[in-house]
Amino acid sequence: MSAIDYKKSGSILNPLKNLSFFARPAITEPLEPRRASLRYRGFHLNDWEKCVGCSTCQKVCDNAAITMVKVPELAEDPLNGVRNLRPAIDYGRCCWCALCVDLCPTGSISLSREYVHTCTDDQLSSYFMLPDPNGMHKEFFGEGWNKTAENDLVDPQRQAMNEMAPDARIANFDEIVAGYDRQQAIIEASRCVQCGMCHDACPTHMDAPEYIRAIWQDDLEEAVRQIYNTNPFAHTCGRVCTHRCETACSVGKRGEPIAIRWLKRYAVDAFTPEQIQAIVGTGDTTPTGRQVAIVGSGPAGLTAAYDLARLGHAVTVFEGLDRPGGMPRYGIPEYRLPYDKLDADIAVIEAMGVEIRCNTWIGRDITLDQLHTDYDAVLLGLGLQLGRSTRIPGSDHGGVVKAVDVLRDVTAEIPETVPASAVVIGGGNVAMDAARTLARLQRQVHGAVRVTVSALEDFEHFLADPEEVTEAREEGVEILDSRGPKACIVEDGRLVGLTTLKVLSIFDEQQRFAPKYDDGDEQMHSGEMVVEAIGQMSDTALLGEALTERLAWQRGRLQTDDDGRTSEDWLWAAGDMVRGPDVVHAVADGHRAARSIHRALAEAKMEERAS
Amino acid sequence: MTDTEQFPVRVEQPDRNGGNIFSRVFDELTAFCRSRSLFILHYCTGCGAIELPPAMTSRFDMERLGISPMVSPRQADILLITGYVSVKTLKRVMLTYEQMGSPKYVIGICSCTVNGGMYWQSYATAKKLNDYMPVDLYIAGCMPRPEAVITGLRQLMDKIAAGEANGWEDYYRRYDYYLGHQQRLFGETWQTPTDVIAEARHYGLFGPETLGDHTRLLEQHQAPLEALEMQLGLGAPDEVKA
Amino acid sequence: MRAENYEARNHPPSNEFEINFGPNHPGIEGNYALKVKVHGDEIVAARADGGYLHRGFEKLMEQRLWIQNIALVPRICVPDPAPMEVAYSMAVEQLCGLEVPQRAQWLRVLLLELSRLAAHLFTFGGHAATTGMYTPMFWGVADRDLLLDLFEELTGGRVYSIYNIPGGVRRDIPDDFLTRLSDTLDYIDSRLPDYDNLLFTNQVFVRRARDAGPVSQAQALDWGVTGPNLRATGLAFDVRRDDPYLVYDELEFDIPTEQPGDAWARTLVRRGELLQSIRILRQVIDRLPDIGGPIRAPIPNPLAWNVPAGEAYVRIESSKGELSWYVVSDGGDKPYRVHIRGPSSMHAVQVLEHLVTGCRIEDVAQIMFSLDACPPEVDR
Amino acid sequence: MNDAHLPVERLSIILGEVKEVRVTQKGPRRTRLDVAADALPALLELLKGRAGFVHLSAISCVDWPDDAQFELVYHLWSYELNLLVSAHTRIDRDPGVYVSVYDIYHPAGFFERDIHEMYGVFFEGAPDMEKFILTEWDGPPPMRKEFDSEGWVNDHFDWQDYRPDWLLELEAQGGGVMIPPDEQRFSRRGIEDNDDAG
Repeated sequence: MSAIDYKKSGSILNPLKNLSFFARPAITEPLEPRRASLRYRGFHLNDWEKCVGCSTCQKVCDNAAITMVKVPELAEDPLNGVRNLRPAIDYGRCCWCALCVDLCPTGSISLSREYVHTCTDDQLSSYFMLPDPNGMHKEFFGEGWNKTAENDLVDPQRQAMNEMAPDARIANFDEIVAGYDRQQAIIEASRCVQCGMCHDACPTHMDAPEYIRAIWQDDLEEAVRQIYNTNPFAHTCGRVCTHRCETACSVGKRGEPIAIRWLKRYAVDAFTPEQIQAIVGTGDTTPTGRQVAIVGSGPAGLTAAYDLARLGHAVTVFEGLDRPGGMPRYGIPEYRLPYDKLDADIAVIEAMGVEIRCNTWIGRDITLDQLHTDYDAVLLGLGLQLGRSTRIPGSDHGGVVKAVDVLRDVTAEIPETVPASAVVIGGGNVAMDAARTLARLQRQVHGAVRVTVSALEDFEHFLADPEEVTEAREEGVEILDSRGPKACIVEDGRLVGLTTLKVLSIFDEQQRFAPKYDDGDEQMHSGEMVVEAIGQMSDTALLGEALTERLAWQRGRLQTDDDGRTSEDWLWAAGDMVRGPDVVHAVADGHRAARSIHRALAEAKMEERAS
Repeated sequence: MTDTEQFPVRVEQPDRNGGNIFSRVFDELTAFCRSRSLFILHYCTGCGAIELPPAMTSRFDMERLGISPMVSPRQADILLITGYVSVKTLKRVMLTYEQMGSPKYVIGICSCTVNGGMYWQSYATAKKLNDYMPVDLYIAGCMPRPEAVITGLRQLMDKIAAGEANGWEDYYRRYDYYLGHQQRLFGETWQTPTDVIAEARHYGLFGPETLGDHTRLLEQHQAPLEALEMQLGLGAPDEVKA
Repeated sequence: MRAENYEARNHPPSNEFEINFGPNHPGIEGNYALKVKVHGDEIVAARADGGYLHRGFEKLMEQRLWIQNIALVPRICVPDPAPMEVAYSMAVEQLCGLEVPQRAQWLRVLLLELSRLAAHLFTFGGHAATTGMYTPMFWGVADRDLLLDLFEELTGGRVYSIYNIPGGVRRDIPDDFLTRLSDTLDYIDSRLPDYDNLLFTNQVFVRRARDAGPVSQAQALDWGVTGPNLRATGLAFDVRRDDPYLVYDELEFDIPTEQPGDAWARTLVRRGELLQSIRILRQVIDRLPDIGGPIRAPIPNPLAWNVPAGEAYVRIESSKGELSWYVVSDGGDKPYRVHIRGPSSMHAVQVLEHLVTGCRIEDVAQIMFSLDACPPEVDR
Repeated sequence: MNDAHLPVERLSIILGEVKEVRVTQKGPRRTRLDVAADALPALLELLKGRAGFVHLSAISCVDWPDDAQFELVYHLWSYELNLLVSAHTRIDRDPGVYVSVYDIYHPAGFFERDIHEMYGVFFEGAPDMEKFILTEWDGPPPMRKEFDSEGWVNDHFDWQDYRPDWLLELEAQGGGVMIPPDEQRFSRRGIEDNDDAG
């Protein structure tokens, strides 16, 4: 095996053969430090433009070497998931493993090729360093270990959601999205880095990191408990929320954000309303003897009802229509939000002791003054149930309808003739809802879809969610962008369609709404029905003229203070009528109003006791 | 027997600001010469020691700076704490440090000597070296490369030449502080064979903080010392033979 | 100085002395101590004293996430850190049922063999230095440094590569790395005659090392001696061949053995292994470009990673011998129990105590180095 | 070494002679045996004598405080069969006494000594139960689950209080340390929960 027989050929003179080394050049390196290799793990660099302060590096640091430091000069933007925190590294702990680099969701941290730092005892504070793009000693040695596709430990792919194929869903109102199964949900939940950006961005500040963690640990009861801390419309929000959380999600900075909405849905779908009620309890059930009237059983009204009931107040909700639920029931199509899921939310709320009186119109069956007299506080949660009109020529024809009315009639099962062709004006989600609802009805009645959507905006600035557009197209809806409505064409008293013009610009130089059209590019879209989906407003007739006069208004919206209290001390308002259309904003508003009402009632009680 | 008069160790403290020109020139010459001939104590206290052989040998060759390893603490100038020190090692390091002749310099390399490093959760390692002895220079890294070690040593040489590396004086001046931390870790009966207080007097470094509660505790527990752990439990190896 | 400490001690009325050999001693490998009783120059009893490098790794690992431990594990054995990383990663992969991509396995072999090469060069040097010959040490360390340059280029760290993570490796090889590796191997190959002249055929060394600390094969088996030290007693056993892991079963290499198990034979085995490692690395250089695919199996988000409950016992041939890791998971995000069996925990304690007893004091250091006992591995 | 059977089969023949041992095949070269504490030494003797398991690779101890037990795992390797057998047994945590297998396997001396100082398990008949690593440690056996290393550390050591200039500047602007490292440690989650419960 050995080339030399060492035992025999050994000699005491052998080392002398190496005397030739005296003639060889020395291998000694110069005293100045060499350049480190291209992927060397030296001192940290942090690109402050990219860094969002999510503190994931801090969580993965095995030596607790990272402190998050607030840098006031940096901008904070919770809606886009940016904090003004930046990591500071303690080189008395760091081991240069570069896990912070591998796990950074934004890819802002990297390690440099700089490796020399010395200090005396009284300069020891220099071991605590706030990395910036310049390097530890303000001298850039080059980037060493950085984020590449190879060492990236952040999983950019979310779990695919099972959805019904277009031809399976087009002829019915079944829910399109199947929801996650257990394994998908756990994997999806495991992607979360628990930065809490979602919590900051959410209007109602849901404890998303906590319930995602609980879902990952397969502890769904805990997840439901965390969800109901801030949101009693869990089934609804789990389906139709505008998920600002996902916009802010730090994993979404480079990849797909965590499917927070689907995870919420997965957690609450695992339980019946009775089970949920058992999990969340009924709060403090000692009656306070106070009575609160809430007008409107939408998310804002019922959220406030839920909170107030859990605080021991007697809550009565007045709803004009047949069923409670408000806009989520009458404005959102069933294929996005099945009614039984909304019923589940309402059942949990009712189980807290909330009384809901349907078919009770304020102003018809009972007056607002009556409520003012009978109750200690009144909350208006009216919603935006009136559609706005384009007021173009021909729009007063009977065949021109509002999208909200179409949707409400479908929910209320009011029989109506389904037009064989229809044109929808508008490019928002309501327009998509109306178009897709009509498409389904057309498929059921006529067997073919002929719906055209004409939107003002171009596709780059489209208002509706991209997935809505995609799905609508899959279902046979034709979507045209940059088309401004000119006139509804009526021939022989019969509506035959809509003419539109090419949009040149929507806003003027002052960013005011003033669309400009190209008169040479006119198109005619034939339709027996024209649906206007260009915005909604609130039906405030019930307030009466005197009260309307006393209250403050801005652009048709009721003005309240931050907590939803109007200038009348007995009257609060919440939800879409104050904030504009969004379920989760309405929920947040409901919480705020409930807190304010509770505080006011408690103060009133104190005053009573004092007097 | 702690009558220190029998040990002729008194050195005159150089007055850096005053004195006549000859003594100043002499002091500077001493400092220069001192910085050009440094011996590092050959004691691998932790994992950073693995980068010392490269630093000593041909490739990075610290001997060109006049620095080379020394086996005995008595002749060594630099105590290089190469990373974490376990509590058990720290006792030996303290013994060694006190036995080194002044002036002596301590270099803490790696993260662990500063704030616990990787082993900050470990029950077995000491966290902040400067609690137990004055440290003249830190070199960052886990572990620092030989180049960084050599850069650090060059800086130490500059400091010595400039008369700034005086951490060792602090040990005498604030002995009570360092002893307190040692006692906190090793127990209040902790003793070393070196009479630091007497040495402090002799170096003219005895200050108001040399004595304190902890040195009182030291005297209280003073007993004829046994050197550390000299008992052999010789059961097992005999059986090995059999 | 307290005068009483320097008075003559009351030693037994004989010429037997108890002395501390270490921890601060140039002849000891690392920070370790032997307490020996000498009779003249002869050691009559010895007792190992460890714990100077104890950091409580097994406890620390129980307190850290699975991913966080990859930074911790290479620290367990400083001169030869790569096997620790690989063994830990393999254990986690076993627990999770992760399939490691082929390319990652080859890259791991590359890393392991480079590390073995570096460790052996270091040990030669150490062994030579303990016999009073410093040139091989200077050369060995300098040549090892060329390998460290390769480590730095491949992994971003000179010594602690932190290159493996459960599922694979963190980075692929940089451009032209294999060429530079090949050049370095050629250089080390060309240095072997120099080492032979200086060390292996140098009668000064041969005479010192022969018959120092002999272990017979029966004793070796009895004492749990593994690795090169076992092969120096004539038993051709190597975990890489007999309990294969990674892609070692696809590689051709011999298992060098020697007789009769003394310090000389042990060092010769290491020289043989050096050649075999170079041979393996050359095969890796040939084959690696043809092996495509990913370098890492996808792993969950490390912050939310529960490893299924179970246990794994992983054995690896490190440069010092059989390294094994016993990892228990209770299904949590941290290891429940990690037990590291470093080869040196046998060599540096019972075997060393046994071998130095009866030898002369000047041989203690070379016996320890020839066993390649690595104290941090014992103390953990 | 002429082997009529596959190694695993040969092992199973031997194990067939031992009562009350549960055999689990964990891999081509890994076999797990579960055996009662009193039967273990005899099993090891048999494995060493009849199946060539001469190499004791390691003895691992696992603490299961919830079951009030220690699990001892003896990892044996056979140079003949190229097979690893892990013999598991459980002993009561209190008093934590077991018999030494030093007579059968000499490497056990080190492992038993290690387990003794790390877990406080006493091995009767072991030649040497003195401390080796923790000679100067007077706390509880540190590897036991109830020993909180981090708590001990915080009781015994101080941490650096860094005051770098940039931090002072940020504090003057109203910024500064927002999340100290300890607050967000994932590895600490479970432990804090327990503290709350207790």
